[in-house]
Amino acid sequence: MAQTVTSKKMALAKAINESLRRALDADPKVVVMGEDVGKLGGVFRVTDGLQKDFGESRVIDTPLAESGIVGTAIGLALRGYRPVVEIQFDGFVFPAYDQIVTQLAKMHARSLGKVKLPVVVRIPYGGGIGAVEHHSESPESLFAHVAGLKIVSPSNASDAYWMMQQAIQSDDPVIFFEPKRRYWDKSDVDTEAIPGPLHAARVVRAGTDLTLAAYGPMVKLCQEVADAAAEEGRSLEVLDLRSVSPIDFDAIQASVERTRRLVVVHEAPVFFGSGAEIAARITERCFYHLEAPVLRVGGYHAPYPPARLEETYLPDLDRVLDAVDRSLAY
Amino acid sequence: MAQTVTSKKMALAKAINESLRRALDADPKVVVMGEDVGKLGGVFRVTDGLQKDFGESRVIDTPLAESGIVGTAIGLALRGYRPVVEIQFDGFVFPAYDQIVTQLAKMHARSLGKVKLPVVVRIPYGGGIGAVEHHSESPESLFAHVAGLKIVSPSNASDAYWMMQQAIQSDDPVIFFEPKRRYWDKSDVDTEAIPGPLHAARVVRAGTDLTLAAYGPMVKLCQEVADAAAEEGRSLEVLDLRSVSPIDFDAIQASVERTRRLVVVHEAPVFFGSGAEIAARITERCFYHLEAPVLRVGGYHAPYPPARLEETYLPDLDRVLDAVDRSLAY
Amino acid sequence: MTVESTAARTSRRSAGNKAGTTGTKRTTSTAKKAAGARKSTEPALVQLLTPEGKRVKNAEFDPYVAGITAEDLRGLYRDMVLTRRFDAEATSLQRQGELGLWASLLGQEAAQIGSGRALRDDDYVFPTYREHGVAWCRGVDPTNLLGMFRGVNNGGWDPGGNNFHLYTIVIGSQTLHATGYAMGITKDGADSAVIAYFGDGASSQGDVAEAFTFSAVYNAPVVFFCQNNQWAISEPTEKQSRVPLYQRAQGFGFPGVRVDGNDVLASLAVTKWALERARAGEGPTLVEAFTYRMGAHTTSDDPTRYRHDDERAAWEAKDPILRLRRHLESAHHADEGFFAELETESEALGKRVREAVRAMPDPDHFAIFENVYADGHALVDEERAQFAAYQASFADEDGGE
Amino acid sequence: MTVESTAARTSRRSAGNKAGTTGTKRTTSTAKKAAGARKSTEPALVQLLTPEGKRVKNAEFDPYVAGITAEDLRGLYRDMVLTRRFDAEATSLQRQGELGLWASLLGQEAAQIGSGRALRDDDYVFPTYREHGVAWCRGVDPTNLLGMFRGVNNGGWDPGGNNFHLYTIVIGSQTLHATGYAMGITKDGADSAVIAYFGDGASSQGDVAEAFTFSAVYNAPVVFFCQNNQWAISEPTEKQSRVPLYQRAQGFGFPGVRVDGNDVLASLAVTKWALERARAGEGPTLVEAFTYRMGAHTTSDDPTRYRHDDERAAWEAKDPILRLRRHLESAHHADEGFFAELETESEALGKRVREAVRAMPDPDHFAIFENVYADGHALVDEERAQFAAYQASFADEDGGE
Ligand SMILES: Cc1ncc(C[n+]2csc(CCOP(=O)(O)OP(=O)(O)O)c2C)c(N)n1
Ligand SMILES: Cc1ncc(C[n+]2csc(CCOP(=O)(O)OP(=O)(O)O)c2C)c(N)n1
Ligand SMILES: [Mg+2]
Ligand SMILES: [Mg+2]
Repeated sequence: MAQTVTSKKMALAKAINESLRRALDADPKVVVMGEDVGKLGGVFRVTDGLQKDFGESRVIDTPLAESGIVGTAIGLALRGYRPVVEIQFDGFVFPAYDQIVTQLAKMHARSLGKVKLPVVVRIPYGGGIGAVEHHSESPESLFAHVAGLKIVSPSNASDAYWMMQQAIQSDDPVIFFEPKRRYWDKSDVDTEAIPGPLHAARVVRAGTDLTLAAYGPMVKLCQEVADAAAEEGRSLEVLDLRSVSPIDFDAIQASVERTRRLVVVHEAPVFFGSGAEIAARITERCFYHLEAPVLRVGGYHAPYPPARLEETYLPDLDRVLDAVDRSLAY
Repeated sequence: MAQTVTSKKMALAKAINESLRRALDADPKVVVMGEDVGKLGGVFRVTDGLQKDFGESRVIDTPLAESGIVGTAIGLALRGYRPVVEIQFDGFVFPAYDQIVTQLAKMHARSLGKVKLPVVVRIPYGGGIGAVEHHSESPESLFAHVAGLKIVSPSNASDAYWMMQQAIQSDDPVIFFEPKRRYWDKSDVDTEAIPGPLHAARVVRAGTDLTLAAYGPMVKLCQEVADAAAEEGRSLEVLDLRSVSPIDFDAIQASVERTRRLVVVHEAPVFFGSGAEIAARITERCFYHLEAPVLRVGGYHAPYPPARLEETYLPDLDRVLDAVDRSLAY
Repeated sequence: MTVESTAARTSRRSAGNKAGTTGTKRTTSTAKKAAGARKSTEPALVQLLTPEGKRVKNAEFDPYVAGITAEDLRGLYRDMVLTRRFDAEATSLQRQGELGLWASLLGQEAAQIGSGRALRDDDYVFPTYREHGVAWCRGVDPTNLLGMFRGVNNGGWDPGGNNFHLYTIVIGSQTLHATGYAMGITKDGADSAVIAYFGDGASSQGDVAEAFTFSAVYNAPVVFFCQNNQWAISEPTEKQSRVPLYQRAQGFGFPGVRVDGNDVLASLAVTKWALERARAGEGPTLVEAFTYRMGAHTTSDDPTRYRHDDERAAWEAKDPILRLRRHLESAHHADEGFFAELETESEALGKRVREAVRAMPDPDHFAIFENVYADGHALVDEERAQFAAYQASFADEDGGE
Repeated sequence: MTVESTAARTSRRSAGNKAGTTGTKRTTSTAKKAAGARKSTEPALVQLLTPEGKRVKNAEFDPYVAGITAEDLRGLYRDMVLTRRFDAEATSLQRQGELGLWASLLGQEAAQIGSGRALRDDDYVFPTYREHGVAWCRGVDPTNLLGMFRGVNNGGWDPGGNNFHLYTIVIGSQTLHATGYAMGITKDGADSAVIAYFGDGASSQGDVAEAFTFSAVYNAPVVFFCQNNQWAISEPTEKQSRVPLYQRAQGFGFPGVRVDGNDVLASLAVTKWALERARAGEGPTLVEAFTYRMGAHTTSDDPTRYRHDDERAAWEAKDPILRLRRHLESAHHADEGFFAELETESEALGKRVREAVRAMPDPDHFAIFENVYADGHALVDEERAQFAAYQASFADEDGGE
């Protein structure tokens, strides 16, 4: 189908900005809050211009206290608001961890469904931008283990736009992990499209020999891997999981039943990472289909290293290809 | 070998108490701190009598602020102390999560090894005691994903005694998960023994048909399962993992290479739980040995339920046997 | 339940506030002076009723109870007595094994009923786990409070029903929710207020300080009501602060007041003052209600390990209920009939609570999977289905035998 | 590096304190009065040198710089100039791509050198990420500070070497470490003290409040040194507090003082006062150094988006270095030779830093696996071995071709 006129090329960060703008426009109960989200427009400019257009009461610069930000967002949600909270960087979400895990995640169950907390927690995450300590982490596993939270991560501008719309509309708390190294990557966004389900994976490239599953920043890498592998005559399927809680196991299973091999790629450390959960469950579901164990490519069991070592630490073309080779060697 | 005279039967809680006493006695740098650990001796009496004997400067009742407790323990460690911190219940560790994850875990690496933080964080954990919300959780996965921490959990009094000795002697931060429902279980403790390595698993019952792997409170359950299975003519091997970071994969692998089947049992939710990591890695290591996928028995993806539902939520004899049956049916 | 708090029986208004607006005309400057007055190092304790039941004058706070009638006073008395009765019943239900745990409010009735009756219907309450008296004032069915202590739910009443949030066990957390809720009130342009309860122990939590910061910066209409009952389980207040807790507020830029928390009238007056500051756009206030936890921390606790009986005895002389009774009697505001009737009502309440708890059904197994999410979650669905199949396998087995 | 701070060149003692003990005889009551004096709502700013370089009397704090000599003053001046030079070099190295990021201290030299020179060798410093001037006073090799900004390590100097802890990026965290360290000093019976730096923005973090609570309860010898540089990235201080920050301390039971953070003499005096309180067993103190972040938050920041140039211009008139220079000149404490020599030294420092940074090697790949644990960890060993094999496979490939 030809591209409609409603489609525009934009950077991922800009897509989120537009999506927030649309949500603020559509629903007076939506508020954006966080450190430096106002005049500055956030350190990544994701909230650029929003305070100017919607005022200080809708786009709120908060004191520098992450527990306070999430805790007051919960209170605002109890009053009927739909707060979209920005955590400035992945490594600074931990002061808010208690409020997220013991309050935000559990309030709906605790109240037997009487209280809904439609709070979105935006977290720019991941490495590859040459930053200092605490600015490059991928803590999604630390939230996925916690029931009551939904966790998503877009890999491109269009998903960023639409998944943000859906996250804000969700009556559940959503942790929205934004792949900060892809903030400046541009792609088409159709602002009139009808988006698919928020938690459904998508086959971004069909293939027959092996499935690569990834989300957020690693999807692009996996596409590059598939390109490289194609040159060697190997047909890799690339799945963009899009959601880490829930995980679309049906889609992975369907793919693996065809390709019989699976490599999961994420920036987060492998140990207790999402690859572990995917490997365990897919092995259970596809025990007789798998020709090789599910392999995982991710961070090492080490603190995220200083910038000059991050290329070594992060999954890259070679490391993923190596895993592909190892899988195919079974 | 006959039991030596140095061996005494004691409850698991008492064994920790004795171990702390020994450490306080042996090293003036050891301090015990937490909420109500002084006069009261802790809500589980694990620190009973210690303040009386070692004074308020060694056994410290702290303000009610978990981040403060761990944060000041870090400072004390920087000054040369070896703090043993008590978090009153599993669900209350989260206010300290930031200090644990961003400071305690990373200081050694950050300083390129110049700073050591020999801090032990004791957390009574797990359910089965009919408690109210936040008092029955098993958050070990949320720490295992974080490099820089070591995580152990004893299943019996003797291990509790010796693993606490070793945890205090360790120059790394150790999160010491105490199986609170087993606090009152008695077994022999030989206070003159020479303990094995802190992070080594132990075969607590040899078997040939399937391996059950567990730690902390679930070891006893697995032994009961093995008993029950034995009556049906099935020989189950039970592994007490003892350590969740690192995990003794060599021991699991050795066992699975013999039994060809593995079921992992823990109270924590299955999703992103330790079972996932074990399943993923053991499947990779033992791909051609496994006759069945690694199965996991644990909590559901739901907040820990109110007490009257915890028997349904927690792994029990029937649920583990069901998993054993399913595994053997492959 | 047919039991009703006095507020519920009397058309839901603040006690001592006939028109529902008395005192709103109070000038800002007076209020500020009242706050400023608490700066001396010797804590000034606001007291309107002495332990002997004598009404003492207080220029700052008398106006807030100026409209109070004998009927109001009897209502406050009734609420305290019924709350204490309910609390005692819960303690005994715990001993009988009907509850897994109980956190008694014994001794804190005046702080809770006084502050609870200061509220308007459209105000919102964020309690800890011990505010049974406040819940009573809000018209929350007392049986509802027992669900979590029995272990059948983790709260489960509808917070929106009575503007009374669920009990929060993680200490201090709710002060931030209260602040956020209050920020929402400001955004809505409403003139209601929020009250957040917390304990002396909780005052040390970072969350409480952050709540102070946010509420001050956004000038949120919230009253922080700290019941300093002298103990945080086994730790005396000296383990939390070396100065009186009400002074904490000043450094965040809002006033703090210490009130006699065993004096229901003073608790009412000071809370009304603070609430009116909030409504008038003057932002947050910290009220420290100086009171005493007469019982154990919870039924699991053994206070003999860490405190002396003398202390309790000294506080018994300041009992909140006794004190108001003395006042009612000496002022001839209540006759024997009133007390006798209340005694009967009290027993009836106990009986009804007892029966309701015993009749409280265990939750269905499948409740584990309910309400984890509002919009559903594939994994929960999968686990629910697996559990159902697992459960059914027993039925099959049983049927097959 | 051969560069040395003035303290290092002059046998490591506090500036203005010949015997290393001046002022310790100060009575507690005077100290308390000094603290008590800051209670008025108009913030009292302690200033000893006006922006014009005029020395003004201050009865409370003059004694703390009573022994100061012309040489000391020149030393303070030298430290400020060299720190600023170092800072400028780092900024320019960032522009040249040698550093990934730089957090400039421009404008905050007086607060840092003043407080840094107040310390004794056995005192311990917990900095944020901006205390390059304090590091300088402690004798930390400036090149060491650049490692984390270049991206070759996350700190990496030995904190024990100069009693100067690693930079802490998670704001506020280090105030608790400082408090714990200070608690350890008390346990050791030592009379040294701890100083914890943090920013106006960080003052909102719960951790800082908990540090206040712990230090007050345990009466820990710690000075909380808040550099209020008016901005937390794009947020002005009003977003953190509606009252001056130094007032925060009072509610926790210890004194707070606001000092002119662009006045090195006042910063020195007030910090010495606070440190001596700590040594004398009087517990914690909060010092708010009122100063200004002249540059961007970091080299990644663009302050034109949120603040006006006028503001900066106004603060330029209060420049800490200019001010002391005027004083030195008018008091004839320094001649042209001194300034000229310093200029040369300054350029040499810049050159040496530049060369050292450019020569700084990238870390070895295997550094990722080093120091994760002190006692080793099986998984790290496994991953290191796998990585080594993986690396070797490239060598094999290359070799095989
Ligand atoms: C974050 C957290 N830490 C620890 C606990 C365990 N705990 C429950 S109540 C309590 C004491 C609270 O004392 P206080 O705030 O004075 O309230 P009180 O019980 O006296 O009403 C403690 C330590 C908790 N509930 N939450
Ligand atoms: C917990 C945490 N949240 C957010 C950040 C991101 N951040 C880095 S510096 C900064 C501003 C700090 O301002 P202030 O405390 O005033 O110190 P200054 O930078 O002005 O010296 C922020 C928000 C952080 N480092 N840590
Ligand atoms: Mg208390
Ligand atoms: Mg600042």
